[in-house]
Amino acid sequence: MGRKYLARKTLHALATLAFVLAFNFFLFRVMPGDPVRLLARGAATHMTPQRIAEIEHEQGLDRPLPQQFVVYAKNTLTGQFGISFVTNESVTSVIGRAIWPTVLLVGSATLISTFFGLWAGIKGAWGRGSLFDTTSLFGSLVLYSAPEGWLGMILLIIFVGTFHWFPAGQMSSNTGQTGIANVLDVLSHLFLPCMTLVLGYIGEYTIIMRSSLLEVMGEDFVMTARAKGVPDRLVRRSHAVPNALLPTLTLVFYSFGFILGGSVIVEAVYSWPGLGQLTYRAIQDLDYNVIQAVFLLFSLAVIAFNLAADITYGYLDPRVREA
Amino acid sequence: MQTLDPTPSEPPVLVEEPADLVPPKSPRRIGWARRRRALSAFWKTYRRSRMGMVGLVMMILFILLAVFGPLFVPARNVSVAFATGKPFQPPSLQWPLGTDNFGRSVLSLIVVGSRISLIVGFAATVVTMVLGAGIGIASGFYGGKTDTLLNALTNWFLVIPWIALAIVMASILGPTLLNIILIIGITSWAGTARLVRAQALTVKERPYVERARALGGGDVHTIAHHILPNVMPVIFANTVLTVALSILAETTLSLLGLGDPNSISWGGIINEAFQAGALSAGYWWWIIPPGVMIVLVVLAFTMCGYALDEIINPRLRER
Amino acid sequence: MSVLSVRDLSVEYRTTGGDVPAVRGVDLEVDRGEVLGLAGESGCGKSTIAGAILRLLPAKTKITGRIELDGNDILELTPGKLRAVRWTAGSIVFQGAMHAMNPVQRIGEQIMEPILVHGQSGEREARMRAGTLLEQVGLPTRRLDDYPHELSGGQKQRIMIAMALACSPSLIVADEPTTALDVMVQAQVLQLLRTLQHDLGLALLFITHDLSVLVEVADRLAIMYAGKVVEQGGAEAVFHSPAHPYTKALAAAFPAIGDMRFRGRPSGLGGDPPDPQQIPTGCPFHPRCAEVIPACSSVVPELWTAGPARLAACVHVSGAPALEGVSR
Amino acid sequence: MSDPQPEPDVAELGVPVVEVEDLEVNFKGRVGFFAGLLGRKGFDAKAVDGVSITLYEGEVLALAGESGCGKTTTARAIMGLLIPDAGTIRYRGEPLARSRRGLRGYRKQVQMVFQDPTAALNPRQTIYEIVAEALRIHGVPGGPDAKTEEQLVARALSRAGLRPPERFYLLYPHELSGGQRQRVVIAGALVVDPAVIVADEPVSNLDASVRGEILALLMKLREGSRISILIVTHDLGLAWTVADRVAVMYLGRVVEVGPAEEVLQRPKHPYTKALLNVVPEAGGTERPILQGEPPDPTRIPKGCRFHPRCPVVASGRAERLGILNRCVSEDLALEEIAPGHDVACYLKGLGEEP
Repeated sequence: MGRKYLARKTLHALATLAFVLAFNFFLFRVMPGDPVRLLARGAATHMTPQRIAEIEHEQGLDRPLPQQFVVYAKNTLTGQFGISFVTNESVTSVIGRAIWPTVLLVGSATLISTFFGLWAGIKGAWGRGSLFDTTSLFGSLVLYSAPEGWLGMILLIIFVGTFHWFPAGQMSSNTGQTGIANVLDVLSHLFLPCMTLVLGYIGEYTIIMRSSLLEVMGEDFVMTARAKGVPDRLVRRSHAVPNALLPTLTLVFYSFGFILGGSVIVEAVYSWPGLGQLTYRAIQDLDYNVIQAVFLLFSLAVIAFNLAADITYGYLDPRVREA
Repeated sequence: MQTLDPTPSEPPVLVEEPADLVPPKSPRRIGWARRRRALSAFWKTYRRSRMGMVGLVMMILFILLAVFGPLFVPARNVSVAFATGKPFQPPSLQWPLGTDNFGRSVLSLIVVGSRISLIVGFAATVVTMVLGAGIGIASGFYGGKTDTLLNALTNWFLVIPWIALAIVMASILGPTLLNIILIIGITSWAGTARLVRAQALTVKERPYVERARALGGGDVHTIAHHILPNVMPVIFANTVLTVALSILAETTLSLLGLGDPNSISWGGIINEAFQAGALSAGYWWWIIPPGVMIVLVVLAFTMCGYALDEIINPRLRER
Repeated sequence: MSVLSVRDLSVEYRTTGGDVPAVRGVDLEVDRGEVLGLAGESGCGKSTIAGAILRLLPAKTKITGRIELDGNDILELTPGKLRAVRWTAGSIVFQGAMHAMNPVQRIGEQIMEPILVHGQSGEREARMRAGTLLEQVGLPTRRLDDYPHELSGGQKQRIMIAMALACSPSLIVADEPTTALDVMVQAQVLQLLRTLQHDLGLALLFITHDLSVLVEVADRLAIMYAGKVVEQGGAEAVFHSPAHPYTKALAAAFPAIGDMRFRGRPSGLGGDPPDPQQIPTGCPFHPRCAEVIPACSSVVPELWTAGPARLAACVHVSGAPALEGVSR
Repeated sequence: MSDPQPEPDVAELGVPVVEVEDLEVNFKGRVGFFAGLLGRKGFDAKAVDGVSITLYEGEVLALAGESGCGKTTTARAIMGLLIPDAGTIRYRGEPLARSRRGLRGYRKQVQMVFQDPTAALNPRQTIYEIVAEALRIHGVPGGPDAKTEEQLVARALSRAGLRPPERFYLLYPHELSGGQRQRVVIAGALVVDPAVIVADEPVSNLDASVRGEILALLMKLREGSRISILIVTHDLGLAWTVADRVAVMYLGRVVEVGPAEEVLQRPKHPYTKALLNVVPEAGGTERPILQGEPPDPTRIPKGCRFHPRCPVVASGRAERLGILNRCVSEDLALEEIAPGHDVACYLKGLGEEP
């Protein structure tokens, strides 16, 4: 791949990161409601005015803005996000604990929904107007219209409340089992939240892939391939799909931020001990240090994912690769 | 629609005149006469889309429900203090969709909630469109440094996960209806801006824009007469889709407990049910119906938007 | 012996705005080693014929008549047989080379594809053949590993020609192969086609709106107007002494430099080609014709003899039957 | 056929309307946002590099050449659509203002006809609105015999051959044929009574049978009102039909200019000859065709820009004549070799036909 392209995209990601850092800083300091009041609103129940003043000093909130920014940047870049007002633990360790469950949940949901979404999109577009196409398109639209949190509740009511097929929440049954038994236990806890996210996003991926493939199918080179006597199955595999996949994959990568966002409410519904639930609790308790840290982390993840998308794109598309 | 004049030395002449197309006296009124015709032609195309028509009918029903429905709901049915029902009643003849923890009728809550859900959807869309279309057109049309700056801003807002930003802003600004509308608008304009910018860029490259410049038209003239009319269809289809997204966004915020606690919305009803432990207690009537309403209204707007998009973007049309 | 024989071909597109007759009863014949030029303006149906020969038109299109390509009755073939005939019996050089190539596949693979699909040889020989083909069209073999975006417009069109030659088809249909190219490059590609045709003894159906291009390449010409062939004959003869008034007008649009008859007086037809859904009665050309007589609006002309080896669909030609009110 | 028109007398070219002197237009190479911040610059493409041409009152001047030779860029600079990097453009002796405001008056005098009439018409405007657009920008001229907007639009449409004009008012461009659309473009230009029309490949997107009509219309315009016309074209056959004078461009420079009969029948520059060789002609005679493609305007060869492709250089004749050295290294300018006929080639003094 062109080094220039890679350098440009990396620079772009870094610039976005810088913007997010600055944005985060100003959001909490310059927007209406000064941080002291915000802190007080969130922590008033736990803290004396003296303690608030202490925290204010610890956070450097009594210093001038530019100086605050330097401190903020230094802390952020070294991974220090202060303490959680609720548990009095350091935010870093709270997040450190919650990060892996979310990676597991969001990762598996992304893979599954992408795979099946693309499959359904390809099958639908290729047989445009067929029964499969109309049902999958309608189903996709319905799923696309459903809020993930509510979808999670429905699955919970059906599969846990009515059929008792799956455990109700958490990540494991905490019975201390190990090995395969533990893996199976985690999987059975993972199944419903993961399915919720898959159902929430698969419709969008199906629609994107379908329209992208329909567009490519009208291109002249597909006609050329048919004129050459290439069988339909090969036309699809070596001409139509590779070209339709390029824009689709980018869009799928870009929509990672949404699936990550969706995990917040789904984790809350299923008490999945990840970043989402952490965020949900932090919102209820107005635990600003946690909210701020999660905001940064989510942004970082999305920026990294977008960079990955650009690099993948650059690798797959010769027009970019050899530029 | 036209036949040709038989004498070859004379330039071609349209012989057949459409019956309903007698030129009006004032040329200024001509444009409007034609626009009406263009609109009816558009309606003819739209009517052929089954999906679009189903969506449109559903959409109109929901709007009627939101406008007139609450007028028929007695105030005490949705009042915490004066609710007449017993708490947690399953559906019955008296309470078709059961009651909530205060004994309020869930059906009445849903009817009243439709208004807030749609108001938030439409108002947030207005914010999104003003920001998105304005920034998109400015970015695409002016190009150069303006574009570099606005485009970078757009890309940044595209990358920041909207939910994280919405959570941060909602917890700072506090959960009022106006704030929620602003937050949804501010977190979702970037997609519109990117779309509009792309369209403005292609329109800007069209020779008719160059022709307008060659005629001596300035920026204001060019934007008003050439860019805007040709970007408008894209904005229009996007607006309809954005209403759907805004209603979904309001639901998500409500489910996170960031909704306005003083007004009843569908998302808010589900959130209250969730907080009150309706899931483990099995009060399904309190959770499923408001969600179904959300799915249907979002589906209605999405279907309309999808049908509009297919008409406006002929690439996807049947070949 | 003819490689391609088209008999009474009619094509109607089904669109949301109603049926559109694009081709209305066309007969064509291309012999081995012969170049037939098919000329006409946009919408006259010439590209539709190209699509019909390999049955590449949209599935719903209504096609009647008979197309015989290299002994195969194209319109009656099963899908499997049709695939086997495509590219081996007849291949196409498409109009826009820019879009006719898969942007994410290497040139080599795209040239090899038909050879491999039709099982004509193994991977290695196919690659060798692709290299040879590239040299034949005047490009170095190393271009095999390039992607389409790395080539100029002229080079892309050369690749398309190489691709069309891949399976040594009996007939090549060249659909506006030089239209999108710059003047100089256009002349280069034409020269290449002419050389290849001569050296390989190709049968070529050359479709274009530019009559002057055909005069240099084609042996015979067929001129189309409103879905029908209106004049047919030897290329030189048709261009220099056109029998049909439409051909006369077309030929006049390509002036000879130095010819004082053209100097300072551009000439052309009034009016525009007809809407295929509203073709005028009688001779479809009569509303624009400079030699129109009253009978033209009612008599539907057929291809009558207009001289040695010449046919023209006009009431004024010598072979036209005596018609009431027609004076010559 | 009647007698050929009298050839324009070169000594009486008349009043210059538009004079272009040493025009230079560069296209900045594109660099990314960050590369730009880091101070990186792209390669500049010299699209037009020192062009001087004059358009006289009432004449048709054809500007010919391959795509990328700078002919369209020159036309756009004359229209004031882009700001030249160097050189001057004078309209009736007055240098062109660079400001938007200053250009307004000029743009009433100089109007443009575009290559693709379909693209040049806003699909959402009616024909009436399209033709009236210039009037709405510049205002309807007042005066003792002032006409209303509608009268002016009707007159422009009729002059462009769209008669009766009222029938076209309500139509949208997509309801017209290609030829009619180009007439609408022309009507939109005529409505402000311009003195100059710049036509960029006005017929290359039209069907062959309607081309002649459009060209005839353009030529008719100068009879009544002495409009000067600059036609940009790649088609020398077209130049032969309509142009009084022809200027041939190669890689940003004019290499030969003169009366059409001179340039097209007795070309002096090897490039003009090569261009004439590719005009398809009956007979299919084996003429030498210039090989290769025009070089990239970011890397302009030294000396005569045509020398890498020049058949005179390639055949060794330039060397035998002892001009090769100058061909490959010395920059050269147009020189008059016959009255009104200028050529930029070292061969000209040697009086030999290649």
